[in-house]
Amino acid sequence: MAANTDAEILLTLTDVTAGYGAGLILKGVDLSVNRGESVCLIGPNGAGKSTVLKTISGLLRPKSGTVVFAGTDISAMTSRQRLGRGIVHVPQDRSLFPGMTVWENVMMGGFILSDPNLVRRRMEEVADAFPIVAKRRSSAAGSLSGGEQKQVELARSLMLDPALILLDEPSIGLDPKSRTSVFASIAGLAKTGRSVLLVEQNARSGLAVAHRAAVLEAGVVALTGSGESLLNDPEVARLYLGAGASAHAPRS
Amino acid sequence: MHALIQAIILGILTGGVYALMASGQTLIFGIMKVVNLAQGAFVVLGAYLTYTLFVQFGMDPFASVLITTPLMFLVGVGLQWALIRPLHSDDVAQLSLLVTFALALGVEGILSFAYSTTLTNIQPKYANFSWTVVGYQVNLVRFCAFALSLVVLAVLYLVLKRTKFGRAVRATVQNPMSAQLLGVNAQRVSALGFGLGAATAASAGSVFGMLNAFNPGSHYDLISRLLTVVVLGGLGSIGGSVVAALVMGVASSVVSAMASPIWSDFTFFIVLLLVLLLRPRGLFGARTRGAL
Amino acid sequence: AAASGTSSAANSAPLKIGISLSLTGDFSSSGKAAQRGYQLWAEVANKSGGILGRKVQLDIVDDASSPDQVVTNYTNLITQTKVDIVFGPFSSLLTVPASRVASRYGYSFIEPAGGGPSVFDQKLNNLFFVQPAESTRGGDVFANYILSLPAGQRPKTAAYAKLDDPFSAPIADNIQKRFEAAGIKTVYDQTYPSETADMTPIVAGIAAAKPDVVIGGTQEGDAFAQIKAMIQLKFNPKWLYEANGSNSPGDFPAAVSLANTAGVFGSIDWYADSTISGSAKFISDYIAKFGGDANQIDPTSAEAYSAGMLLQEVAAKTGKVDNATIIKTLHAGTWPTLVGNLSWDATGKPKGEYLLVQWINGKLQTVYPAKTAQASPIAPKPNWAG
Amino acid sequence: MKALLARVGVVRAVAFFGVLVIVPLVTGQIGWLTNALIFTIMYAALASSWNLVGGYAGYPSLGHAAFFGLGAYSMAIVFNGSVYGGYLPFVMLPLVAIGAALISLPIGWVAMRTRADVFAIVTITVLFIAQTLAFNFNTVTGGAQGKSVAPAPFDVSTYNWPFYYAMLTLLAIAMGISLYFRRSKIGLSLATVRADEEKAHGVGVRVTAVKLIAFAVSCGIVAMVGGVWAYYVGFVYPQFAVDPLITIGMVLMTFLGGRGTLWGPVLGAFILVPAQEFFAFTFGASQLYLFAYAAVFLVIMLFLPRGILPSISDRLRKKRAAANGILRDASDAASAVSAQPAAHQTGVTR
Amino acid sequence: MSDVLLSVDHFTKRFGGVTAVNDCSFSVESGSITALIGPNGSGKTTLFNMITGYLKADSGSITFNGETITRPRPADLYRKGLSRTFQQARIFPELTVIENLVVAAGYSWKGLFGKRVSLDDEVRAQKMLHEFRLESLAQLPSGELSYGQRKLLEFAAVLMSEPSLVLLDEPTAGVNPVMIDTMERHIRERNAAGVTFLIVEHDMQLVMRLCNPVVVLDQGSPIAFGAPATIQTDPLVLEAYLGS
Ligand SMILES: Nc1ncnc2c1ncn2[C@@H]1O[C@H](COP(=O)(O)OP(=O)(O)OP(=O)(O)O)[C@@H](O)[C@H]1O
Ligand SMILES: Nc1ncnc2c1ncn2[C@@H]1O[C@H](COP(=O)(O)OP(=O)(O)OP(=O)(O)O)[C@@H](O)[C@H]1O
Ligand SMILES: [Mg+2]
Ligand SMILES: [Mg+2]
Repeated sequence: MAANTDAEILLTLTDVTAGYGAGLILKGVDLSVNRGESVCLIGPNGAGKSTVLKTISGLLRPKSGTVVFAGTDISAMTSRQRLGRGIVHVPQDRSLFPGMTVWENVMMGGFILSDPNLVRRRMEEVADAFPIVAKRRSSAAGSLSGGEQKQVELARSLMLDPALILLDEPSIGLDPKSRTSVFASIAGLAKTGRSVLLVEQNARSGLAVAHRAAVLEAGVVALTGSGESLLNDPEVARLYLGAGASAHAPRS
Repeated sequence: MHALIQAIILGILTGGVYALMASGQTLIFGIMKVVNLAQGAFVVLGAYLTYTLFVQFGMDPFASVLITTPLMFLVGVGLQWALIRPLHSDDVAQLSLLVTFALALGVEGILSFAYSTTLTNIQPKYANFSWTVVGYQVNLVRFCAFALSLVVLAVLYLVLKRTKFGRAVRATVQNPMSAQLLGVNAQRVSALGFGLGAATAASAGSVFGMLNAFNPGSHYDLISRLLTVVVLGGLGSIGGSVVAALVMGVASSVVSAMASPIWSDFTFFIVLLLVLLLRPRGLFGARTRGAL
Repeated sequence: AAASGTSSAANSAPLKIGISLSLTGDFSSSGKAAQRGYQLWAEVANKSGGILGRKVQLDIVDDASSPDQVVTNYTNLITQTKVDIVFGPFSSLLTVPASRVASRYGYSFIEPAGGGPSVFDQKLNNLFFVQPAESTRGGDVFANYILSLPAGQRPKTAAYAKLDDPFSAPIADNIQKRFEAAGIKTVYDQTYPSETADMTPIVAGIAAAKPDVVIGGTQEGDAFAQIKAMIQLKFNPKWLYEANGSNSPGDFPAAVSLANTAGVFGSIDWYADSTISGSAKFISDYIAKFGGDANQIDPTSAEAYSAGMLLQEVAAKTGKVDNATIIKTLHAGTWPTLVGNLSWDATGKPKGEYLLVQWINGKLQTVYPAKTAQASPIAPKPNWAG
Repeated sequence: MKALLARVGVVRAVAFFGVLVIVPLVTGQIGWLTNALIFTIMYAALASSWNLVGGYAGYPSLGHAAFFGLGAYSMAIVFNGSVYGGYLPFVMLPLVAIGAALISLPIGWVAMRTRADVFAIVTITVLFIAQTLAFNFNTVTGGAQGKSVAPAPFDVSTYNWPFYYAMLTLLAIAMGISLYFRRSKIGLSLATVRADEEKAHGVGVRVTAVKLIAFAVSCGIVAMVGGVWAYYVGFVYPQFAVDPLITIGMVLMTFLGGRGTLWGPVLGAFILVPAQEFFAFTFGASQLYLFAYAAVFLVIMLFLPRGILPSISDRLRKKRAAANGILRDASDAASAVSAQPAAHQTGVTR
Repeated sequence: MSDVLLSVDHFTKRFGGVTAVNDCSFSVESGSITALIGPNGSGKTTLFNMITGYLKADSGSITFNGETITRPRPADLYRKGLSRTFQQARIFPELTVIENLVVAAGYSWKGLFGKRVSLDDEVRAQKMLHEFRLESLAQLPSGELSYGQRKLLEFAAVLMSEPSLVLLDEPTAGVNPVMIDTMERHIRERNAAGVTFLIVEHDMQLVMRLCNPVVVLDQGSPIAFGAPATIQTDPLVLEAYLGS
């Protein structure tokens, strides 16, 4: 099923079930991500995509099944331990600390780093990559516009130089220019050997940058394939990519 | 005129003491969103600890701050761990009201068991000493208390604004989920923050114990004042609560010296009411973008 | 469940006495002093064979200084525990609702600590206040003393600082009325609410008015606070009278230091050096039971003890301890107690007078009226020790 | 399913009030029991009324004791000399309620411009102002000397009954209104105010109107309770009639039982008041009473952290959901259909 | 199709040093589906907030339905027929999904004293929920919805009442493309029935096929106005927003 079989597998979810309280949202999810690969997860609203990411980053513990990262079963680990292993999660909801400045927010991204020099260096790198950070460094993060906040969130997530980055709809609220640059940097991440697990409703752009893609439907993985193959599959388009979009596709 | 200036001096000094007491409250209430109704009880507990050290070992009340502060810090950490931490739900702010009220009752109960409910007082030799400065009296203890409160507040401010721990505390409150995702151990941070709040009560306690007669029930009077100071200052703004404490100190003192003590608290409450109606966020509360 | 303690001396069941006291809350320190007085009395009474051969059994419950709880407690004591007799709680604020419950059930109400006007305004005939006079007349003896001075030696100006509660401010009010009638000018007059912890602004105001005499219509805590503020502001009047607080032989020096007590006046019904008969025995019994020294005994303990004495005297005189007999008997005659010989009018108001005391050489001494005085008053007041 | 639920509710209410109505008749002259119940029911009524504002609207008023005091003082002032046969004070209660509600309107209108923490402080300020006024308007209130209500001329053996039934009636009124709020759009509007007042304005909820309705009704009932209390205790002192502890009592009981629920405040009162009286009566002398009381509190909060009723119903709901394996996938049409009967089943087994 | 329903006149808003909206004026014609686009931070949301009265403008006013309003208030505007959604969906999390819709449907004074959820309310709300595939969630507290479900719920709620002008702030962000089609259909249906829309949106394909005219905002002021086709080739717009 993997696109390139000889690649090293970084993350595997095997028959994972999870939910909030007593009910089950994920009902046996199988998924894997290779090193240096970007995988895109699509599916209807409420399918459980964000829930999958939460079980990987440790916000939610699976009820059954295993999450294996770089050969170790991390299912029972805390978020902090997983973070220490290089898994960074950018959630879907706004996740900045609204009362802290943009600069402090980015600094919090390197919270688990103990070397202040390293933190400083990374912050400069990040500020270069995301101009908004430098431009609004001492504004309260909560005062930024929706799209600006999203950019700062993405900037913050790069502070740790993660091995696996979980992006939950990074394009929400971004204007076309920023969107293009964010998708470009996602592609760039994978090129530099880092893995990306991406959830996107903006499925066409998401699938375009992904090596591989999976469709999540009602808490199970209904379909997997290369990003390109799913993009061109008319059935997938009808069910998940929307008729309107395809009908008018030529105009874009 | 003389009386007025004397009243203002007194008000400022008293305000300093309230600022000291309120600083921990500000930290816990404004920054950690825990309405700590036990802060008054912590102050009284601090006063009793100082009292014991003074009576049993003859230790100077200001010096004993060095012992009581770490002690109260541990008490705070322990209590947070045992009582606040389990309240892991959306409205900690409201539920903590209950738990800390029970805590206050419990502390009161233990204190009245361990000590008597008679009013006590810490009386070092210099308790009533005062300098005469161009005809005005400046009391030593109040003055030291004022200085101490400035020091404690400055330390607290720097800890919160400039250290990694301070950022972690603020982050945890503003968005616990993302703090967790960034590797902040929310439980530990909250426990330490609560401990810090309790620790400030230790220094406040020894000062309070020298200035006022107290018994285990004294915390009731304290808490309503502390809350008003914290709110008037603007939730979570340490600088704001200092100003608010001074406003309260001076307003009460001037009104009671120049008009009537009966109306002193009354005036203060009216001022509070007006400020809040004009500026619902308090004197220094920041206006945030919120959900817009 | 009306008055159940029927007459017979043959009845050998214990004599149950129910009392609600403020063991916690605002009034708790005095509440506990009263508790010690009651307990001591019961023990002494039982050692001498109880009352009419019946062992005295106290049922003391806590009302947490709350009126709801005091109503509940007396209702419970009378209708559930079915005590034979009830004694009063601490403070007029609680005595009023409590005495109504007792009166409703026909119980006598001997009470050592509710002497405010509201208590007597109820005009209950089952009530007996075990102190020499209404609490609000506590300062009359100081006024008597000042006004007994030759006109040239009297103070010209006076300042009044009054705690706003039913038995503090009125003491000062009564003094003020007499002083003003005698031409002593009021230069400062303030009432302050009970939660006022910080007395310095008030004292600053007094100091600015430079009065000869300062009258504090106080309870204990605020009296100490007033005096500490005077020391801090270095203000020393010629005469200083505090309605409460300065009359406490133990707490007062502890709060302001012994050296600062010199010359402060107070008034009192009982204290360690009281010359009233029975007092010495009370002190030695008290120390034997609770330890400490004579100066630490709160007068409230003596008043509570006296409540018990009254009951014993009624029993001895009539051979009965039922409530109707108690009420009828106490209304007639004069009764010796630790706080003097007591007699009451129809509303339970005592008809006696307090003692004026002053701190002289580190001791509390009676200085007026002359017939009971141990020393003569010193004036002007020595300066603060600092 | 709804009908069934309603029926369970009716049975519960009838049983509860039935027992309380009968208690004095059966137990006869046992004064202590009716006395204890009077205070318990009083707090249940106070907590239920507080819940209308603090629970449903999410405005945690700490100033309600001011209205309790208002009711108490109106009784003491009007019936200072005589109670005219004993029943007139009860008859006058509706007037007290209307008066208090009218006075509460401007206060609520001003105070409710602030929210949450600040609102709590503003209202507690109102309370202290009320207390200061009670202390200082000597001519009307008697100041620190307090003011008495003339004693009621009732027979000793049934002395408590009128007070008891008056309190019970007030509780029934408070709960009735509470129930009505829950069932009507007023309750729905209040819930939006609690959740997001700004947004509520934007979807056309009559925010100010519903807030003021809730506040005025709540204050009116509290004032009536205060009136009965004053008559029962017989004496009104500023520090007891306008007492922050009364407010705290209402708040704690509501929180303990469960905010925004019908029975929560009542449950909270029926646990805390007897516990407090019991501990004070039993352990008071040993100083441990406060400690025991605090311990009860903490234990409940630690095990049922959202208040008793919400915690329990939440657990039940989750358990049932697990048992029935409810599917909740909006996306999957087939499972959505199958979810429907499952939901019905849960309703029936409720 | 030429009378102006809403006109924004000289709105300005500063936050400290940042000028979020700078002397901004434009108008929305009755019966149109107008788009408001612009780069992140260009002031679109701030403008919405000022129009609907959630934020006080430093200066400027709106004219709605011929009436000039200098200090708009959300409640008044709602009653005058203006509804909006928020960029970050704002629902009432403690209310159930269905109650969210019922509240948004609006009710009279008399209705205030009526049943919480009447049968009539229920029928209307269920129909709406069905369209957005939310019907199985009807009785859930809406706080338990996923991101996209919240967006859908808020969108559905705004359609429940009978507004004459609807302001949508990025309605499709986080919404599945299939559902976006449903949204689009609803907007068209409502529009055909006379409802005017003003939509902030970054999904250019949707804007291009749905909206006309388009207003482009940059740094708080309009830089272009016109039909989608012209906008798309406007060099200023390409430079500021679309990128080349
Ligand atoms: N905190 C929560 N409590 C209870 N249920 C929840 C919670 N969060 C999500 N759910 C439910 O879990 C299901 C899946 O949610 P999830 O957020 O994973 O969906 P998603 O696929 O990310 O959807 P979207 O595209 O809308 O973001 C939804 O049906 C939702 O109602
Ligand atoms: N309360 C505030 N305090 C400070 N600055 C603010 C505040 N609100 C908005 N701003 C600033 O105003 C500018 C415009 O913000 P606005 O939210 O209107 O942008 P937007 O056009 O909606 O952007 P997006 O497409 O990202 O949602 C931003 O730079 C933002 O940082
Ligand atoms: Mg999601
Ligand atoms: Mg925006």
